[in-house]
Amino acid sequence: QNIIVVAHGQANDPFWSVVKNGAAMAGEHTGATVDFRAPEIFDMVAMGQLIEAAVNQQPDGIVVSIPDADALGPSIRRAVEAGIPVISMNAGADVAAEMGALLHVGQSEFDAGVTAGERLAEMGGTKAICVNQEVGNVSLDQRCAGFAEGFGNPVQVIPTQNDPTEVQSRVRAALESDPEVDTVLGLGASLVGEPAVAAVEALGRDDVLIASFDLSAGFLEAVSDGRAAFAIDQQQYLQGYLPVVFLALHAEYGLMPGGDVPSGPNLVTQDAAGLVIDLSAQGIR
Amino acid sequence: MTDPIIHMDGIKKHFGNVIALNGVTFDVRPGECHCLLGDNGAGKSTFIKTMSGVHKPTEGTITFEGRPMQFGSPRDAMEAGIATVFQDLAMIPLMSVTRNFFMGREPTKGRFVKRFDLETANRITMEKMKSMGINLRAPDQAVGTLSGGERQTVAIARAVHFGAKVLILDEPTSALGVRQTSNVLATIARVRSQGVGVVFISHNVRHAMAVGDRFTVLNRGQTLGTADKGHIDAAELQDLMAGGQEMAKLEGSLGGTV
Amino acid sequence: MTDPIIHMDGIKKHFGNVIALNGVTFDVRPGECHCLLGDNGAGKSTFIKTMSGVHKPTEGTITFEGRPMQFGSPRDAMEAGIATVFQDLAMIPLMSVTRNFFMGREPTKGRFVKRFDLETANRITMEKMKSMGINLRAPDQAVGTLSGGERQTVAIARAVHFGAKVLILDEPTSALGVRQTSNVLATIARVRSQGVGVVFISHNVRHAMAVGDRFTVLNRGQTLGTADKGHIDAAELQDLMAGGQEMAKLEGSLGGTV
Amino acid sequence: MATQADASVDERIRTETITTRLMKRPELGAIGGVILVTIFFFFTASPAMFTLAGIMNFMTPAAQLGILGIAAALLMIGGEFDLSIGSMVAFAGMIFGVLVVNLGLPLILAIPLTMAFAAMVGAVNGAIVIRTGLPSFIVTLAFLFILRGASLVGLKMFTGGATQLRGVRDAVAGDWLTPLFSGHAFGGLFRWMAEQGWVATLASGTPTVPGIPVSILWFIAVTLVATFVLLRTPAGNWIFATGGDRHAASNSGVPVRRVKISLFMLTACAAALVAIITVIDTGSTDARRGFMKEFEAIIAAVIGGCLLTGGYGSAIGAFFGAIIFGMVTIGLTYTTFDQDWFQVFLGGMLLLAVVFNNAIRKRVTGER
Amino acid sequence: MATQADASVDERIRTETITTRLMKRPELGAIGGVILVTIFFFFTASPAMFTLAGIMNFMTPAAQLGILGIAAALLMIGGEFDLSIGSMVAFAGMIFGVLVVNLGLPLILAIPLTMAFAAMVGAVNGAIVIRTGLPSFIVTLAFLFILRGASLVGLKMFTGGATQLRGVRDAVAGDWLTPLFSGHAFGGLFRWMAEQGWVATLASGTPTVPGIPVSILWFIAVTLVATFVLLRTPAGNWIFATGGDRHAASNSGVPVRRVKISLFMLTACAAALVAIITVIDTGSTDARRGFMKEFEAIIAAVIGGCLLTGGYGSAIGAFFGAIIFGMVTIGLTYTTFDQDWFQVFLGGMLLLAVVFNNAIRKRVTGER
Ligand SMILES: Nc1ncnc2c1ncn2[C@@H]1O[C@H](COP(=O)(O)OP(=O)(O)OP(=O)(O)O)[C@@H](O)[C@H]1O
Ligand SMILES: Nc1ncnc2c1ncn2[C@@H]1O[C@H](COP(=O)(O)OP(=O)(O)OP(=O)(O)O)[C@@H](O)[C@H]1O
Ligand SMILES: [Mg+2]
Ligand SMILES: [Mg+2]
Repeated sequence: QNIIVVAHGQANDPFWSVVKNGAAMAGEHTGATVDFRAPEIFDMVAMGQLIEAAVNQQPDGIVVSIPDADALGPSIRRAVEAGIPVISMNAGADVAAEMGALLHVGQSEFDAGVTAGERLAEMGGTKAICVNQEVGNVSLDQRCAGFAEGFGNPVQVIPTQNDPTEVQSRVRAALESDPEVDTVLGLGASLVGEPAVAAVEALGRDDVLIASFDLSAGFLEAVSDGRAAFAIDQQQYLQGYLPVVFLALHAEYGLMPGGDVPSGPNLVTQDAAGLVIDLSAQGIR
Repeated sequence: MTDPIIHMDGIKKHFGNVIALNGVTFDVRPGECHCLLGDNGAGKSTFIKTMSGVHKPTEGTITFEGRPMQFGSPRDAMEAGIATVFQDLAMIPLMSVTRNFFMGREPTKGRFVKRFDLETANRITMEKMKSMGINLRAPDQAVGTLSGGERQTVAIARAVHFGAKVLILDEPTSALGVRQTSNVLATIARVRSQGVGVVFISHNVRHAMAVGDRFTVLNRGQTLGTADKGHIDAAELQDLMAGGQEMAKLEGSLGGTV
Repeated sequence: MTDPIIHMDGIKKHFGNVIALNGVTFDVRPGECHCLLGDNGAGKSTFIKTMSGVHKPTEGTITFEGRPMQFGSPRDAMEAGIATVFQDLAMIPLMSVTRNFFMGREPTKGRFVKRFDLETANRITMEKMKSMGINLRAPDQAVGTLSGGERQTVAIARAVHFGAKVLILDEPTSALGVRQTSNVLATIARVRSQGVGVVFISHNVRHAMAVGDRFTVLNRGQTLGTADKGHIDAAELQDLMAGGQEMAKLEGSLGGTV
Repeated sequence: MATQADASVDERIRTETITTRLMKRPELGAIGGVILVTIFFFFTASPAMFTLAGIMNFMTPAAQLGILGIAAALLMIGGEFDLSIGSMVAFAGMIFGVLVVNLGLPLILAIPLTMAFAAMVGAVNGAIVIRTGLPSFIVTLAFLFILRGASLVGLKMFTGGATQLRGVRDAVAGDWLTPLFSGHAFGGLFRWMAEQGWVATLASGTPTVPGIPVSILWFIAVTLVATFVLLRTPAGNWIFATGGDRHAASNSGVPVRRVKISLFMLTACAAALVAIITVIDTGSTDARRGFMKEFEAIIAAVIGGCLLTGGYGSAIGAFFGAIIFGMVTIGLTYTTFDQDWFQVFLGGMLLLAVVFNNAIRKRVTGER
Repeated sequence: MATQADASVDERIRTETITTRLMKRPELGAIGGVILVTIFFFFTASPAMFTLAGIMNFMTPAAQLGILGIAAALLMIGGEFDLSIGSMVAFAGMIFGVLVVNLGLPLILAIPLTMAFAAMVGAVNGAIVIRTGLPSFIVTLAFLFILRGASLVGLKMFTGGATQLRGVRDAVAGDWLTPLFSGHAFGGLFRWMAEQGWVATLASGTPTVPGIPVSILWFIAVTLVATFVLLRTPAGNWIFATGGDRHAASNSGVPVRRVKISLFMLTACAAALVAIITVIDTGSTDARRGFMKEFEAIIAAVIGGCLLTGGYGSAIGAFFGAIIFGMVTIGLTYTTFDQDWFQVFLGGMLLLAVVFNNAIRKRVTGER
């Protein structure tokens, strides 16, 4: 069988490379050919076109993420119209069914943000910054928005670029200019979480709570050492693996689970962190 | 004597700390060829650039046809009827001969949409170049691939074609062959007889004497004075042009005038 | 008669569909000034560019000091001892006079780290320019802000300074004042007497006659022939240079030779 | 003694074939690249790529990029850059979205207003470049940031906190101008062709290609107009002259300032046009729209033979440049190469395409 | 009759003050921008920004950008661009990481090997540009994609599937060369100053600033060397000449090809240096390192007064350009402005800084 995955995150994004690894592993396990496609930057127009390109190839199934239902709707409906089974993953839980997707595997970014916010507020956070390395990327914006809601206390979004040195300097600047900030949430573990830990260490503050979305080995180490609070894991490997398996089974036997599969959220805290470091270093978590 | 078309009075021009012109007065009358002479670096090109709207004078006044005038851009000067051959020719190397020839004043055709009439333009270009003694291979050859003299001829032909009232020529014959030079000198004589005022800059005393009616000599940014034709001979003029400094010992074989 | 330093045989050069040179033979002997003359677009500049390594000939052979030679780049030619003043001067407008003067052959000082010896360079530049009749304001003025003649003088002074065996001058006097022109002609006479072979391109018959030992005339990419000094007079030469075509009616007042 | 030249037969010119003459035009240089890329995908990609649906599929992004690329080409020929067009796509999209969704204006008002906004920003860009004499690279770079930031702030303001504005499709649904900017043209024709069996149909019976996407028609129209302006009007001559040497052009009487400001306004309007087309098409806009499009536009123009130094290039070149870029980016998804290798291939194909263009042109024109 | 000129007192020159002479230098133009930006933040930012710790904080990213910016400036003066340096940071980082972590090489071998790899890629870039005569913009753009893709593929290969390679810090911990490329210099001096109470200390008693980050020292060293080379060596003269007019330079005997290829190798090595410093500092490398750094480097060079057309600019200018860019990006975090406005401010401040530079220089030199 031939299954095409169209995602909105790039293959070199640490988060999405795990999704891709999951999809590839599913392909190995089921014997299906899996093609992973993504636009080179967060671009809904380009992503719509990639879905159309996938439809043209008449695969046995398409897996998509739906960060913008308006923009991707027509292309997904075309896939459904063409009789191709579609499963959505990661983003778009709320709209998947109405677009004609068979089911959704994933977790709402917003809800994950809420969970993180609630947890950090519980741990005593009173004022937070949410470090966003790609402002305007809707899924990242939703993480911050959910966090702000769950946290309940003031949250400032700090936009940065894709450079760990710069992130470290900006986190440090934010902490220095407003000493009341005691909570840092990063939207990516290697790009934001690790430099944030370094910045806090350089400032010599041990009262700052640091949490981050996604996993990276370095950040997990910090969590297990107690230098960071926790990492939010969507178990995105599943978001790549399960839809492919489902579609392969669907193509072969017509099987399909009866409802959406929530893949997370799963908070990785100090006690669990040590166990996942190695898996993270292999691109599985 | 007729009134001057353009009269420049006490023109000064500074570039940062460099003083290029330090009070120059000059005028052109219709139907005369006024030669502007002087040593290298005397300020001739700077002066005529002020006249044709490229530079704004630091000090001094310009009177055009009796009214004080400030040219905001070379286009203003062109519209007033002044056409110039600059020493650097003001050509775009990558563009074709025709496109350079008509740059800024393209002939158009078409009723609603004004199209660039390339056929007419090509024809005129080939004709004018031929009348100056250059047989172009094709009007769409890039100017950058022309020989030095061919390029200079394009600039001259263009200025003559558009020079309505004043024609300024900054060392127009410097790169020209003998045939082309005599064509240019003949052209100057012709347009002058049509009532156009010509400003002619040259380092060749013989060329200046051949077509000039008046001679103004610049030296180190200042006027040394103006002489009418017949009141000065070639040797005197040459002496003035050299800025009064002695010349290398080769004159004998050159017969007095270089 | 001494052997030629450089001998070019049957040189052809095509640019795409344009035939610029169609078989030109030419040589230069030490201590002579060989004038290359011809109409605009005859191919003189293209020819000397082939000689100085800028263009590779489409056909033809170059013999340098008796050995066949293919210059891969102008640098090769310079290292062999050929210095050239190109018609477009090959100057960088944004760079200072000194930096242009020594471009590609900077004097250095310092034992371990070879530094560009700017003091020496400035001094030499000012001196050489002065000896050509130009008083520069400062050696660090940008070449782009020099007057046309000043700029040409920089190029000539540079070539003379570095011209070890052959000195090629493509219309070196075109933008020069009378004083500077006679300086350049005197300089040519001087280097020639030191045994350097000079190739001199000019449209001015009088300049050519003043310094030339032999005269080769090009026309439309081909040689019309070579004449020795004394075997040809100015009027004949001028006729050849015009490519045999008739000239505009102004000659009378120019006294035969333009 | 001298061979007297005849004007019609000049012995200093070798005869050349028509192909040679054609290949010399900068417009046609980029065709070589298109052919090479086509051949490459012909052998490596799924045959679906060269079905009608496949072609429309890669032509749509090429068209959107191409509209920007042609405007960028004109500006580059005129000697300047505009790095703010990508952000302008987001900004104009935001303005347009707010006008139709929040203010409920009909397209006949919303489109001219959006264009006017864009043109104004373009004029400001141009005026700053001309007044200060700063390189346009740095001035428009500032606007790259400013407009991108303004889109974010504006979107958050008008949506109450989100970076995505939705609901445009509903808002313009009934408008009589909508078909001009979105959807497909010649739908009837394609349905008819599907009935005749000439065009493949989906399971539901509708043709796989419902028509020609209007963005492709806009793309072609923009190419034709730009080519006409460049080659056949005085304005075109002024653009070449301005970019070739602004001092020489100005000294020859070309109104250099006017030309440059108009070009900046033009690129901004091209960005607004792309914004309008994509916003209506996707029904939404977000703060990252058009990200990096400024560079892709310049890339398309450069592949198409424009010189970065100005004064040389063509609109048709940029047309093919955009098609090459679109074909390579979409085409790789039709192949079975691993996505990890995507960028390596993209880079390699671009390089191959331009080297090939160049080699062919040199061979044909006999340069060097 | 003519006034005989005396060489020392030329009546054609007005006297000018030392300030005027100084301000004319392109190096110093960018200082105006630094001052303006400093004043701006002095009034708007938290005082923490201008403590010693705050200065080190914004100087660190400025230094890493600056090393690239100066290399980019040299290349731009030489008339070319290198768009692949950002990707080269990722690629060289990957090579370096693999050498020290997977192969366990000591730094004395790993660093020269990494540099050699980078230089080789730079030479390939340069050779293609020179051989084909294509604009370097498009050639290095291809390498932007190729190297970025190759880093991803390589990282996945060597880590068994992840995009991040870690463990560098442990691998180089004991190496005697490590202090040259990571951490802080003059640690003893700062501790002593802290004991004297001259430098603020943390609660634990260690100084807030443990020393000068070595990247800043590298930054200064690179600036000094580049300035020396540009202004005081034959090579510098060749770079200016090559960028000013490559035909004129070549005709005057400058080895244009050699200059260009060396410059491409140099920028690649600068990228490798930044990669080594950041990889050792962060202890890891990933596939997105150096993203967009090529543009930031060009921005720094242009703010610092380099012309995109080549032949003009300075290393000190790029030095200040990088500092301006670093101050603005980090500085806004110290202010109380809503961070949504970040990009608007970034763009606005950049524009202000360069306009200010320019205005001052024009006023001083009396141009126009
Ligand atoms: N933009 C400028 N900046 C500084 N100095 C300048 C500038 N333009 C001209 N100069 C100086 O002003 C003086 C006059 O220059 P100009 O070009 O007018 O001389 P010219 O009389 O035309 O000489 P030539 O006969 O050599 O063409 C020269 O010494 C030149 O160096
Ligand atoms: N790169 C090129 N491409 C096409 N044609 C060229 C090129 N270079 C020169 N030509 C043509 O070759 C011919 C010879 O040019 P060249 O510059 O050698 O003439 P020249 O004898 O130096 O003339 P002048 O006295 O005007 O300087 C000219 O007709 C010119 O148009
Ligand atoms: Mg002059
Ligand atoms: Mg010539």
